[in-house]
Amino acid sequence: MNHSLGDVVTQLSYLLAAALFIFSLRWLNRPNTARRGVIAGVAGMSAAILGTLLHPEIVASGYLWIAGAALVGIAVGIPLSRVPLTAVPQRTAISHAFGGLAAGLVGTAKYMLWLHDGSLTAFRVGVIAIEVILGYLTFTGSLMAAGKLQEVIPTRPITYPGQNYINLGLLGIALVAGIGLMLDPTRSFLFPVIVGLSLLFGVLLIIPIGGADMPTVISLLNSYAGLSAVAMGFVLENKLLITAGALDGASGFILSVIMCRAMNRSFTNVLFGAFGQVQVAAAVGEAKPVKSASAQDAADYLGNASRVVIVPGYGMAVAQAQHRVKEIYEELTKRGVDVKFAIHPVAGRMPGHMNVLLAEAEIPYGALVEMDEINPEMPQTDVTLVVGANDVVNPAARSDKGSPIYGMPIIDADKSRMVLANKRSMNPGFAGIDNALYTADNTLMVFGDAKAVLGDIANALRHESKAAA
Amino acid sequence: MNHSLGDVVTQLSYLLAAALFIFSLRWLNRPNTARRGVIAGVAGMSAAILGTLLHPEIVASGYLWIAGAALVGIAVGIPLSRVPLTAVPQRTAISHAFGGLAAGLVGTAKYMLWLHDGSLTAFRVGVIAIEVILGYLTFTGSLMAAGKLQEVIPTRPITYPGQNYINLGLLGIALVAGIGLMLDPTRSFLFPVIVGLSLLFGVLLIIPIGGADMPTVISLLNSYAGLSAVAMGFVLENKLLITAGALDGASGFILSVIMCRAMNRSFTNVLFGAFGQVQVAAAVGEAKPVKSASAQDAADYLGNASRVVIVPGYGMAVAQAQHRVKEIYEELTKRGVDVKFAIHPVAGRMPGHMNVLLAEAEIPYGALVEMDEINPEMPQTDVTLVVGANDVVNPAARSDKGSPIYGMPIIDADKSRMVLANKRSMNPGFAGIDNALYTADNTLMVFGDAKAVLGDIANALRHESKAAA
Amino acid sequence: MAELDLFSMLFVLMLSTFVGFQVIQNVSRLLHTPLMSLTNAISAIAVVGSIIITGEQKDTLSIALGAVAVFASVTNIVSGFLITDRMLKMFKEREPKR
Amino acid sequence: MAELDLFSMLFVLMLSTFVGFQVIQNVSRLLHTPLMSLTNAISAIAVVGSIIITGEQKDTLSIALGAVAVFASVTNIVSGFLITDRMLKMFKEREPKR
Ligand SMILES: NC(=O)c1ccc[n+]([C@@H]2O[C@H](COP(=O)([O-])OP(=O)(O)OC[C@H]3O[C@@H](n4cnc5c(N)ncnc54)[C@H](OP(=O)(O)O)[C@@H]3O)[C@@H](O)[C@H]2O)c1
Ligand SMILES: NC(=O)c1ccc[n+]([C@@H]2O[C@H](COP(=O)([O-])OP(=O)(O)OC[C@H]3O[C@@H](n4cnc5c(N)ncnc54)[C@H](OP(=O)(O)O)[C@@H]3O)[C@@H](O)[C@H]2O)c1
Repeated sequence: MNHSLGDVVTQLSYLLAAALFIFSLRWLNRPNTARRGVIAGVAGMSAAILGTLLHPEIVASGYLWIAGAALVGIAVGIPLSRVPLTAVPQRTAISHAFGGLAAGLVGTAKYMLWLHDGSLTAFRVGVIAIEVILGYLTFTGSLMAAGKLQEVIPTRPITYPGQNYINLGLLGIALVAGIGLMLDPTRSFLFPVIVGLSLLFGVLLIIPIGGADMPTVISLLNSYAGLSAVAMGFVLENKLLITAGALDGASGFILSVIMCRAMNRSFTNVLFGAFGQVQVAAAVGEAKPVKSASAQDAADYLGNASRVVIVPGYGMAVAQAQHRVKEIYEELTKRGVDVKFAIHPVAGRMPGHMNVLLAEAEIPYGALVEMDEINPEMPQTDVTLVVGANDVVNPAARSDKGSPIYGMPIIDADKSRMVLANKRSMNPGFAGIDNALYTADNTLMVFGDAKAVLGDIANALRHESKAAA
Repeated sequence: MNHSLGDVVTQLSYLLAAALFIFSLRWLNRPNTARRGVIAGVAGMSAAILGTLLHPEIVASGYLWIAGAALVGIAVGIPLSRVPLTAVPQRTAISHAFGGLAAGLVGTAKYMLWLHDGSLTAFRVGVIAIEVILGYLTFTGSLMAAGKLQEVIPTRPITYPGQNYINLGLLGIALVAGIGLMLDPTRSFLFPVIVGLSLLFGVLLIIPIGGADMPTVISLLNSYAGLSAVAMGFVLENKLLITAGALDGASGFILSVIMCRAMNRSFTNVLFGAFGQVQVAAAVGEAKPVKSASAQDAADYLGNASRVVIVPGYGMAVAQAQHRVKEIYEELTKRGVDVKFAIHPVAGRMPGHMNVLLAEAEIPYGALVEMDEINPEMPQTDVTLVVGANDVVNPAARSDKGSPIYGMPIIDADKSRMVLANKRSMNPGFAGIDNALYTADNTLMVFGDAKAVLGDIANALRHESKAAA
Repeated sequence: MAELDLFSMLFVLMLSTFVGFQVIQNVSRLLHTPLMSLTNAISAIAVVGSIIITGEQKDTLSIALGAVAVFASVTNIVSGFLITDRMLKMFKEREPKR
Repeated sequence: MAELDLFSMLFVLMLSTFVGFQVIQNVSRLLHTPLMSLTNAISAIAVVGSIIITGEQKDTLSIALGAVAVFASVTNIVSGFLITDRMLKMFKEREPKR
């Protein structure tokens, strides 16, 4: 089989695109080359799309349809890219859903087309089945995850006896149906069965998983989306799809592993552990007296300290308080106070969440210190300011064997000379458990919305320095 | 086209082999996983060979021939693996020659076979031409390099006017002949021309390069050998060959780049700079008085120092003196002297040469310090013991703009309080230039073969400590 | 042809997986959020399949499914790259201050 | 078929090159000498081609050339792996003392 010129160009554009995608991710390894990575990614995608549009089979009317669909996509995509950083996890989940959907639909269409012109082979059916199963379960699963993150669906895990067996059973049936279809591709009634079961499985897979585990689940779904792209590559015999899919799959897998490690949890525990059930139970702990302080007091303590560590958490993200944090950081550094930020690997709701927020507030990332480096310094720290962080500073993870987060490495805020903790109430964090840090003797609570409270602290500091001047 | 079962097994074995080769190199990144890497490599190679032997086209008598040739190969390979470590560069060069030869021969055979059954396409001729050119020039080039390293061929670069043009011209003709053959594969008279020119080019390529640059050249030939394997992969449509060849090519390329950097030289300078010509000229320098000392004196200086740095060089390798070095190291550490080894990236004759030798002598590699880390410590060093190192401690690299090694980063032995330099004479090192370090005021020469001299020093130290006890 | 190419595809898959793991492991923790959105955009390469299905205009069903797939993929491409760049801009500007 | 597979092969080459560079760059300086001999042995994979040429027994010339190629490759495989292991043994034993 000889290639037409157009075909050669297409193939070369795919080769180029694959290389550009790899460079794109390589350049992402350091902040100063990262944006070049985006450019490479865009270039690769453009090459791939242009190469595809050259495809001889595409007819004139086809271009209209493609253009139309693309325009709608652009119209939806732009607003989706403007979401606040706190909503990034939901956005990611939704785009996984779209990715899975696309894979599922293409697989479905391919099956139908090949069924009609009778060119279905066992191999083709097999890879289509894999593509469709992964695609559709990613679709519904990701939608569920997005719902739980947006809290439009109850975040609490919903469990019932034999749940895991039922889920695995469903998946099993889908696989069997797939095999049945491979043996005789014309048994077309099996195809809808596969589709339906996959969609259902995606939903049931997420139901028993608590909201706190959604980020991990998203990353896992990320790699499923990648794998479905790989499967599509096998269906369409397109190596670019295989490469891009594999890159995506690897990234999702690695990120979820990192998160599991940082939470000291196993995959199975995340997927089937129904983590977060304990919420009610745990919330009912005996009430130890809580000492609280005003923003003014907090400002005084901070102003007179020589070493301060700020521990940001999900609360800072919710309150969009990073800019107030910046103000405090500047006021204190002006006075020669040594201020560091302690970044826990799973602080917030996605990997690197805190880094993005603090970067947005233009805090130089030289000031951000990872958990392992900061912990040894905690005992020499005069004041630790906890901003909407909870689980990641919960001593129970070190001491209380019974706690669901036991063994998760934490930032040892409690070991510093004094702790100022800001949150709105004594409510638990995402893991849904009490935090002894807030009732510790060297802790003062500064209640209120992070943005407001930190704003007050920043102002108090500013006035003092004015007064001093 | 459907695959026979055997064919499927073959393909899978190739896939497995490729993966194993990658793991093999991955595991080589740390000493404690490195040997696993060798096992993976052997496993991969076995898988590939077994898979190939399943090939349906192989006839009974073929197996005999293969077995015979393999046995001879084993018979030659085992002794080749027993060479002393000093001869490793030559051995490497020879095996590149073998690799290139194999590629060239296979290409030749394929051309002949396809010529007869008339299945030559322009594409096939093209890739065969590339394979053959790279293969044969690697063959003769590597033999020349081995000869220069073994010093059976004059190591001095041999140059004549217009040399580079003539060489490139020859290569050009070979390429043109290749294109001519692509246009009409039956012009079989062109094939011997290509072969002949490639063989000749390999020789002429090395002639103008000085012995000191051979290691770099070897690594470059290493990547050529890899590329010829890649070309063979395109000829035989075998992806395993492409992968393995690319791995080899990358490694050769990276190592030669590292060497060039460490010598502050460019590729073009190495390939066409005729480095090392200056030998005679430079050797005739004015004679500044040389202070020399006995092994006994040396032992006293070392014994009374508190900080000692040992700088090993090619001389230690030639003299196989690493075990004596170990004895000195132990005697001194026994007395509480702090002893470090300064490892220059291009000390010796191949990358990592000194590391292997000192490892052989069971010196813990915690004691080996790289150039960049040790240099800041040199001024606080009481005694620097230079063992058969010359160019890598030649201050001219820092100061003398005229020197051929100017700009090459060196170990600042001359900055230490005192230098004890061991070599057999005042002869220059591989770069063929004088070394002001040996005539410096704070330097004492300890003449003689490294093994003998260091042995004496070790004994002297031993007796003293006995006396003390 | 499918079977013929199968092993090439397996080879590509194997190699891509190695590349993927090596490349991703080198991504700085600082950039894990942008990483998520970038891989997002890249995996929207499914657009290639969607375009062909839609473009062939074989039958109404495939056109409909294809068009939706194109829409979904393009959405991911656009939003993925834009949001990644938006986040990285923040880091980019920090670089000098570092 | 040659043309058909050409792009798969280019793809494999591209990916392998990436893998190669990433893997080799991570090899510790300490082990650069063993690295040279190990890649040596691996690139002797040319043995695959040599075996087929010899085994087909098409004509005297190809048999002769093939046999020599097999000999050359096997020599590299054997000596390459053996000498690498010999060198690494030395390092291996150092590990605990580190
Ligand atoms: N980052 C990841 O990749 C990732 C992945 C998986 C799971 N997780 C989980 O997410 C959690 C992250 O821990 P975290 O300490 O960062 O967050 P957290 O444990 O969820 O605690 C956040 C705290 O912020 C407070 N808060 C909420 N809104 C606030 C506002 N507007 N102003 C001030 N405070 C506010 C809440 O207390 P109030 O309601 O009293 O204000 C809450 O206790 C961990 O359990 C981790 O395992 C993270
Ligand atoms: N390592 C690499 O990868 C690599 C690659 C390319 C080039 N090179 C070149 O190789 C050179 C390496 O520098 P180097 O300082 O290690 O070696 P060197 O500059 O070649 O000097 C070695 C010295 O050892 C002495 N020597 C020889 N045999 C001896 C023996 N039996 N006992 C005592 N001393 C003996 C010689 O002096 P006497 O004859 O007076 O004894 C000679 O001056 C550099 O020029 C470098 O650029 C290395």
